Amino acid sequence: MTKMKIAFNWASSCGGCEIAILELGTKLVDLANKVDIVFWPAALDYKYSDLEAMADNSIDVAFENGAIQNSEDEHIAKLLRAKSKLLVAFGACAYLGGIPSLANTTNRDGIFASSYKETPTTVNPEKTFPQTKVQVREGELTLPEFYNTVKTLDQTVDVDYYVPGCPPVGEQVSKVINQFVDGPLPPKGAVLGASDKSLCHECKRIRTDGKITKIVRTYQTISDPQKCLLEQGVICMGPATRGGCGSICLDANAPCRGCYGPLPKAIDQGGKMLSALSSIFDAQSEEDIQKLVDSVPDPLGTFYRFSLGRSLLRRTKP
Amino acid sequence: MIAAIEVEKRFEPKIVGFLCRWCSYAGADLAGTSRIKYPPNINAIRVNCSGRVDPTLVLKALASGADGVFIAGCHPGDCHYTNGNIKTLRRFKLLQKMLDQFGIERERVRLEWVSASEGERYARVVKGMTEDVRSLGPLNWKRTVEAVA
Amino acid sequence: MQEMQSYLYFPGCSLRTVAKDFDRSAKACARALGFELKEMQGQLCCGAVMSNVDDNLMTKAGPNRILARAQQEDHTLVTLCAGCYNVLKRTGLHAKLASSSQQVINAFNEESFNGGVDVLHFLEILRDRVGFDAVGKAVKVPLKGLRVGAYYGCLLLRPFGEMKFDDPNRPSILENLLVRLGCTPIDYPARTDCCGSYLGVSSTGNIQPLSGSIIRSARSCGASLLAVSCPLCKYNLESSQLQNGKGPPPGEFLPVVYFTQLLGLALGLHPEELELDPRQMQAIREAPTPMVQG
Amino acid sequence: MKRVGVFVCHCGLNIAGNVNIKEVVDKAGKQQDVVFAIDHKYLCSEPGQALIKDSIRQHNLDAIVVAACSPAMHEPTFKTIAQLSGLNRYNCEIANIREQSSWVHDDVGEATAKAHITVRQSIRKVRLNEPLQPITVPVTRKVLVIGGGIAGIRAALDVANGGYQVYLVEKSGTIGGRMAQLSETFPTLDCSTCILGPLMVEVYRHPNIKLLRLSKVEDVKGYIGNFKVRVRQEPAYVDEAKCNACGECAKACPAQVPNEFDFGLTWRKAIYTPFAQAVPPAYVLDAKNCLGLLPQACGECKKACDKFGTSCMDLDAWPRIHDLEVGAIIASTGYELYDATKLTEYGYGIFPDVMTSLEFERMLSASGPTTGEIKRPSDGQTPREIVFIQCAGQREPETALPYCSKICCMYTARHAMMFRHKVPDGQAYVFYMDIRAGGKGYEEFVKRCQEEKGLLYLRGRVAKVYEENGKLIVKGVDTLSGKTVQINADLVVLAVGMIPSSESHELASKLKASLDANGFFSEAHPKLRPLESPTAGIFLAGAGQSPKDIPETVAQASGAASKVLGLLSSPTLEREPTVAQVVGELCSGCGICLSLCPYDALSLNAEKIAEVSEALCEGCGTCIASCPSGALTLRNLTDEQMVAMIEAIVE
Repeated sequence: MTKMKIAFNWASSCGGCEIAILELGTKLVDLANKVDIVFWPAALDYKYSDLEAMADNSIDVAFENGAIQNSEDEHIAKLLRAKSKLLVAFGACAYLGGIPSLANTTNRDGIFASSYKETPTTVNPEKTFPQTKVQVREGELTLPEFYNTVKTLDQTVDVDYYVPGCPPVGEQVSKVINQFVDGPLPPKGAVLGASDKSLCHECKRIRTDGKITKIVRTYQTISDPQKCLLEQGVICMGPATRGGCGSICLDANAPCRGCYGPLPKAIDQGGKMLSALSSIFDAQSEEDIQKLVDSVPDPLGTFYRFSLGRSLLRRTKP
Repeated sequence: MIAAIEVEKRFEPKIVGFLCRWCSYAGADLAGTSRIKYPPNINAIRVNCSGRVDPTLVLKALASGADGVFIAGCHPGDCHYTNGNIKTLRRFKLLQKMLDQFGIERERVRLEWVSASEGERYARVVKGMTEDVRSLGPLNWKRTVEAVA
Repeated sequence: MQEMQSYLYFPGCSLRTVAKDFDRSAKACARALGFELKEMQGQLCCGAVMSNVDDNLMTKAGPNRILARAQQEDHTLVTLCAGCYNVLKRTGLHAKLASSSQQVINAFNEESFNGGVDVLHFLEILRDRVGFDAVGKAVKVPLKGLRVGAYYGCLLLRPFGEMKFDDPNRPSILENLLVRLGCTPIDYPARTDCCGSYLGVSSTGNIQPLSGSIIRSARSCGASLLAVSCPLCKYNLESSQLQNGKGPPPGEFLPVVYFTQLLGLALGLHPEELELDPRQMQAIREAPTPMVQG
Repeated sequence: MKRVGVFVCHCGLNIAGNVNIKEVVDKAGKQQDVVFAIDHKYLCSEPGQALIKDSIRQHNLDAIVVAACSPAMHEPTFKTIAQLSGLNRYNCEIANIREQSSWVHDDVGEATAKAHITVRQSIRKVRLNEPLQPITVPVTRKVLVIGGGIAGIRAALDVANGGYQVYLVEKSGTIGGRMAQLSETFPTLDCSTCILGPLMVEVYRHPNIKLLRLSKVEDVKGYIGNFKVRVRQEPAYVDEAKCNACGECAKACPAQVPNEFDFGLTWRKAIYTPFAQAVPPAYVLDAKNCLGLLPQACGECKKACDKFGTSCMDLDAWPRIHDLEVGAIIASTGYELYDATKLTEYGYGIFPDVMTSLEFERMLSASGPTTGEIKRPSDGQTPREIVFIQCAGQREPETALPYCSKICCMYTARHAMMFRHKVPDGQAYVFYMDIRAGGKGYEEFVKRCQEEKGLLYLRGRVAKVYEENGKLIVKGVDTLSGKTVQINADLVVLAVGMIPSSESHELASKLKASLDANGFFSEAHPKLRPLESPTAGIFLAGAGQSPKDIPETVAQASGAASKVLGLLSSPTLEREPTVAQVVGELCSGCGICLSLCPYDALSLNAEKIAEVSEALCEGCGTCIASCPSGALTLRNLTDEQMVAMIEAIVE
């Protein structure tokens, strides 16, 4: 029997998802008995030409992580799609846009300006900015074109399955890969390696139906590890975020940031969290309500930290 | 000079309205029975209480092409469900703050208190909001997103 | 010393002609109270009460221009003549409504006036900005025992819904000022009756029953002087006392002065500066305890 | 996939006059799942309903949209016809193309376009409606009546006679209300207390009526059929049962208080009985004016009561809280008079001889301050010249009340007539704007007065009233002769307008019953449901709903009572099933929703899953908006349906 052919690739991402796979450690060896890894530039020396050389649909499952932020991401995504029977959006960036999609609060010029001009650590007297083409003595050098709006993988190519997480946690990763090897597979479009209920369902902290009297940021408080963080005024995305991660952040007494993405029936993760949070504000008068609202820092960045790319509005108005 | 008075073909905004059944929808009906005229740009969805209006639905409306969203409920203290309108206010205020970040003008998303006896006020508010949104021009969010792809 | 507080001021036609005394005395009082009435640029006729009709927008063009120009200079405009006050204040309110007719007026005037200037009466400045108590403190020559009947007429008070100046039936702002000046205000029923307005010019015959009854009512209640804030009222109240041009014996004549003239006397200004004529001064001196020099 | 039928109503020309019906029908017909679309002149008519019924059968529709007037009007009608035609009544949706289209937009094109979108919305919604069964809840077969005036008395008696327990809450020390203050009633000149008295006694004796005087509704919870009401009753310091109204306590009381029953024209003691026929027939200690209860300063009343009376007093009594469970509430809170001192042109409050019509009423009354003689408050002289001013502060939107109080023409005529009877040589003048004497025998009555000798009706308003050497000078205009008139009067009576009782606003928000622009209780529909508030289970009677006279008040009270009897006639009651619902497999038990429910209808079960108690849920939907996982949904107004409607509007 021929072994299943799988591929890993990364687009615009931090590489954390690659580490998540490496974290499988010895499991990778067992995995190697079941599957052939035919393409994995981050770990082994593969060239795009190798991928181009492959026949269409010759890869059984391709795991693509990272958001689509430039022409290279897009090109490879399309290539990978063509070469694979199944394409999996792996990790928060490919699935939801992830942290990179927070770039959608500005655009290329804004990003270039801050990265190559404004940041205090930048030394760039010649005001050099990335160019798609530049002539040098040796000939023409090119760079991929940087996009104004970050897209998710499925806003670029057709995607079969999604695996959330920033990054997806280890045991979920092996579970998912094994699921592809042994089946059975859920219908197309399903989210794998995560629970259908929110993090609150697996959260061990105690929640009385307490209301929010104040909002505090993590550095402003040492929160009680037994109690629900929301009730302590710490914005925890748990209620609006899929579980399945094992609530590792909460065990570290840090609030959930929402990397596992929206719940199956939620129209929009950020909107839902905004509604849930404000609903339990302990304020009746307009003034008191305003006070609490003012104390919520950066609602957009808080509620859409990982999902702006896949949200209803997707980006800010330029 | 006369030309200055005449108004040429104008942009007609599409506004999604959420009216609470007990006060604002009744107020809108009263405007009708009193034959008070107002612009046709708001189409109303009747909800039992403005508290039913999930901010997500406001985002959904804007994302799907609405130029504005209008939410109306009972005056504070008069809510048929004790204080559903206060919960609406909490959500609305935070939503407003976030919409600022998205660059969506405040005139486009409004929360108003209109009682069952305020048909005249309903007409006035609708007129005001329609004019405000008209002068802002189309939102057309889909295009906004594609334009900067 | 710091610059003197000044208010933008619209005198109107009467105060340029028949009511110079009103204009002059008011300016003098203002200076004495430490502020200045600064005349606005580009004055026009306010259109008198004709501008208050709603069925002929053309009549509103004038007052709208005045306010539009005033708006360039300041956001409040002070008037003295009750007529100008009534017209301009209501014009401003009408403009605030931004009705379609206002758009037409603006288009015609080629201005965009939106009611951005508050029209105040001099009395309101004294009451709300300076403060009657402060005025009282500034009094040098209390007009002790001077029995004054305040006469309001209609234009200051009506229509109440728009003017919101004072209780239209039982006003008190003039009395409150007069008390501070040491006078004894006389309450008499005809304080707010109609003086006859323009009939005084067109058909003088009709003035007798109107202004005449006001004079009678005031005198019967013991007033030795009437204080007004409207040139037309003053004209009617005086002419109603003159039989065919000649005046009656001085004793019977009930002099009519502008409240600003009494204010001026109390502040120690000279009668001539206030353009008080001998007959008026006589009446003032003959009051129970005259304490006025000059 | 459903088979949807669309029915568009012309409503005569109400809709057809400003909406292109054909276009609306055609466009509706092209919508997805719509298999049939038709219009009719009057869908609510019998033939109209028959059309709907037949079409449902013929085209075997399983959902319908009726594009007509507001759902507030005929939603029940059309849902019922759908049901009778074999559909589930919740597969019927109303598209409001009258109140919110044809009536409010000038341009036919605009109105038509909006009507089309409105219909499209309803189609998208009904496609996703699920069939539902009404929820049955038990009914508490007891009734609360708030306000013990003639309206409250009549309503309480009718319900009690129907065999149900009634709690009658009255804020003052006795029932009777305004009617008890009246001398006679128009147009028959019946003695008011003579016809009211027996009813008051009947209330007191009725086994099914519990009278709570000195009481106030503090809190109202629950819903139609199952209200929970908290009533606070101030102590009377007198045991109603024991007191025999001997009056020794009042004799002993040293504290003199102006008697509000006579509008301060007479004095009473701090312990008193408001008037002879007061019910309950027991004295009341008014703690505000008592020389002191805590600590006891005087106690003369109790001493006297123990010595001569029935020793029925307890000066250490405390307020009592009554927690009542009732199925229906009748609000009969009555009226007060507009503050006449605001009408400065008439000088009320400045001149002692300018009085309100109710004060004059007390003066006419045999039990009143002057035992029925007409005297000037200032000097006790009998007035010869008297002026009645109708519409005082009424029909004056700019400065006072915009509306007409309806009864003033009648009682003023009565007052003028009584004056003529009591002062035969007197002269009465009535200033009126126009006479509104609609009612059985009313016009005839006014005519009689107008023809009385020495009684002159002047059509016009009074400009001002002032005092000049002992006389009240009334300056007005007679618009018939076009002359200004001046009357030197001895007494002036102002027909001041009726305003809702000062408590009604507070009460309304407790009852969640809406008020109109003038502060009167709004009715569910001015024509079709004039006896009920829009809030289910709250019924209305008397002048608290709008100015009205005694016959009308009594009629409305009996009407409200019969509505209540209808409601209580069955032990159970059907409630709308459009309530919240939890999809268990989606709920994570985050508990966000729990604290939001105003009815405590939400709880977490053993598996940490939220549960809705359908009997308690009112379907407001605030929990749904807050649910971060979309596990909560509102029956037939799901997020899916909301989105469908939003898209129907913006597409």
